Amino acid sequence: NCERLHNLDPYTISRYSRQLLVPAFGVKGQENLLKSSILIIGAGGLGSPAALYLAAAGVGCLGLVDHDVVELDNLHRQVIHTEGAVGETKVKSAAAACRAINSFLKVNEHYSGLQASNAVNIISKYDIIVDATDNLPTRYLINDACVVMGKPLVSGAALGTEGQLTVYHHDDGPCYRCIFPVPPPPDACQSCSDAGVLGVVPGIIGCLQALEAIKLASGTGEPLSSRLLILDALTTSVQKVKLRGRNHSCIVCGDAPQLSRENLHQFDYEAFTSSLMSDKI
Amino acid sequence: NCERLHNLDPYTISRYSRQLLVPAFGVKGQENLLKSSILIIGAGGLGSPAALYLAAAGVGCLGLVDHDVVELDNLHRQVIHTEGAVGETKVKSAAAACRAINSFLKVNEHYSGLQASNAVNIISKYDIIVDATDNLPTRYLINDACVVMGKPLVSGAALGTEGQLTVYHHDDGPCYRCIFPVPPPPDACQSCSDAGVLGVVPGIIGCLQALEAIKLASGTGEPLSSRLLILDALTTSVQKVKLRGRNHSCIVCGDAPQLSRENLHQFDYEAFTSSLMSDKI
Amino acid sequence: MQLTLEFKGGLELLFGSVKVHQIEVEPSDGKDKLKLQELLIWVRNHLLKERPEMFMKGNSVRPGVLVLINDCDWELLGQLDAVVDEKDTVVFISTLHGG
Amino acid sequence: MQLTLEFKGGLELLFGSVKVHQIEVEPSDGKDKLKLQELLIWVRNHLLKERPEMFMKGNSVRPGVLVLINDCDWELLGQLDAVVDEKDTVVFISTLHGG
Ligand SMILES: [Zn+2]
Ligand SMILES: [Zn+2]
Repeated sequence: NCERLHNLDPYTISRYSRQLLVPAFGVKGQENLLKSSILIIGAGGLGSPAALYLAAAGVGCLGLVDHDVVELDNLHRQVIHTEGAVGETKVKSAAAACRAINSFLKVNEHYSGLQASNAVNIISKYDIIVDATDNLPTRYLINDACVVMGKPLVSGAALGTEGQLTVYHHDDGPCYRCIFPVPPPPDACQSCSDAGVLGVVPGIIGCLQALEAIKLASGTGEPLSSRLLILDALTTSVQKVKLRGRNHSCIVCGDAPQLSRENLHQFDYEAFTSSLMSDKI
Repeated sequence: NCERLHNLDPYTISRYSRQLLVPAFGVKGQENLLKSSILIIGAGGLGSPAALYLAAAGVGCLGLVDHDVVELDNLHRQVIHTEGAVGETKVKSAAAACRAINSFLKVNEHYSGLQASNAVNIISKYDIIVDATDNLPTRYLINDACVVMGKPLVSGAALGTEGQLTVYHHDDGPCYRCIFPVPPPPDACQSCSDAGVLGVVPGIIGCLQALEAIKLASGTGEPLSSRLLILDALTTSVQKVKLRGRNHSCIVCGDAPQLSRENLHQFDYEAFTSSLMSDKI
Repeated sequence: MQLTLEFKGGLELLFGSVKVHQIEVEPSDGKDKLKLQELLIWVRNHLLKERPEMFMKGNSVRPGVLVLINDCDWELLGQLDAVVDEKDTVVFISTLHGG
Repeated sequence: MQLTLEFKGGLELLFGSVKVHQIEVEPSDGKDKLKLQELLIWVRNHLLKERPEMFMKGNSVRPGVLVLINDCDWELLGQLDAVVDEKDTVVFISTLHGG
């Protein structure tokens, strides 16, 4: 009689066979991934490829957060949504696409969007958080909620022909506030709605976010902690730079933090950044 | 009365407004893209994201070539196909997904796959060719057909946790044969079927192929000619290296070429590479 | 001293939409190295085309701008006291938050 | 002479699955530069663990392997006659064709 060397049934082995063959990933990586839960905040330009690739790779549970509906001018970059989904909520449209790719996946649909009042509660339910949002106050909120709940944060951003990627609050690396303790002036903040974005740029960054989340969830490779990846699509140049470490006087991840899971809901993120939690004007 | 400054109707302007706003792309870039025709050879790991992003971005005509059917072990990386498409041809499944994203797109379905006998004819119909295949003889065939027909070739590859990207035969840059005049020994050729691939790696490379094709088609930025991009997903490192120029004694793009559109169909690509035009064994 | 300066993440709009600038700058006191403090003033006086408040605040860069010297965060190198040398590359990049 | 050698695209399997090697090698004739010809022999004798025919053919690399010296194709630098210097990086990478 054969010893049972792993917990994968024959269907699962067959389905994921091509990545089980990758030595650095293997059976252990797939087992870890199947047990993991990942939250994607934002089902737009970054969230579309992130959700598709995480669903396909075989994560156990995928959470999707967004409060918007699909609009025609999203379709040039938000490839998880079809023309037929225009007018539908992004979460419903994206969840259906993920289930069509992988019926074994558990998908949680969070229609309310993320606010200071619900962030800690939603984020507490997942192992890894993917920031695929489009505005500054939500980025600070997600960062703070991840820090107070002890979750690694895969952060991606795209605008015009440029993209950025890093992993915050992992392995004693910095959080978003360590790097940007003071928000930029609101005039300096361009969103995709007012400055535009070449659709495939969030495609590349969203795929890279899925990669970082898969590495974190499966225990494979080196996540991009304390490093920032910078993409210039016009020249197809990718620069990886070394970031500062954790700031011991950071108000959220420092040694004497002012923000906690108890008081985070009282922080006024829109006032702090002088901008709204939506890129709609 | 208003002067007509461009040929985009209000629906098109609205649909692509977010990328019309990108200064380096703009109305001219979108107009060029809408007039362009792009052929994707291979509707698998690389072809899935390439097709989704090219369809969404608004190319005029997309050709899809593949002779395989969707299988369960494709789904971890070939995110254009759903569980319901298992058993269907990849071309039909991918074409349906592209049309659902963009009903204005013309999609040509080439079910026969690419062989020496039909390559010149198929490739002649498109402006830009994307090599998203999985085997060595087809890569030489695509290269040769692109050179004899004067088409730029966006070449991507992925295996294990690594990926590679370049643009061949563009702007006096090298072709595939300039770099690799002699094929590797067949034992050195690992395919995704026998060596495996982390699903999101072809996702990243396929998106980058869509980016290069969009840049070529729209006249935006600098295509990756005479440069090779190398991705190491385990460390999220991307290296861009300078390649040699066109080899004047290359048998296909050199000054006295031996291969031409007339005799290419006689070249035995499987014998030349000692491997088959399919990664199935 | 020859330096390469790059402006990214939208900052290039303040510099005539040019992302990469090859510059020649001499340290004022005849030394062979240049402090970032001094480089910032040189950039403001010689390269910056518009809206200086979108690039600088006080004697440093505005919040939301990262400064990278040879692929390394300037915080690790002394910030305004960090020094650059012949052929170094300094990148000024604004954080993005679009998606 | 200190060099960084990297093996990619599957070639690392011939080198104990280690991708990055920091090596110390002295040019045989006491010069301060090393020809790639000499480096290849050193690699074969000191680092290569198995199947030498998957790495070399004759006195060069096998077909399908690119050699990159400081991010540049060795064809542009003289191929076997290209020279490396202190702290240079040489990458050996096999072309991939999976998708
Ligand atoms: Zn912090
Ligand atoms: Zn050639």
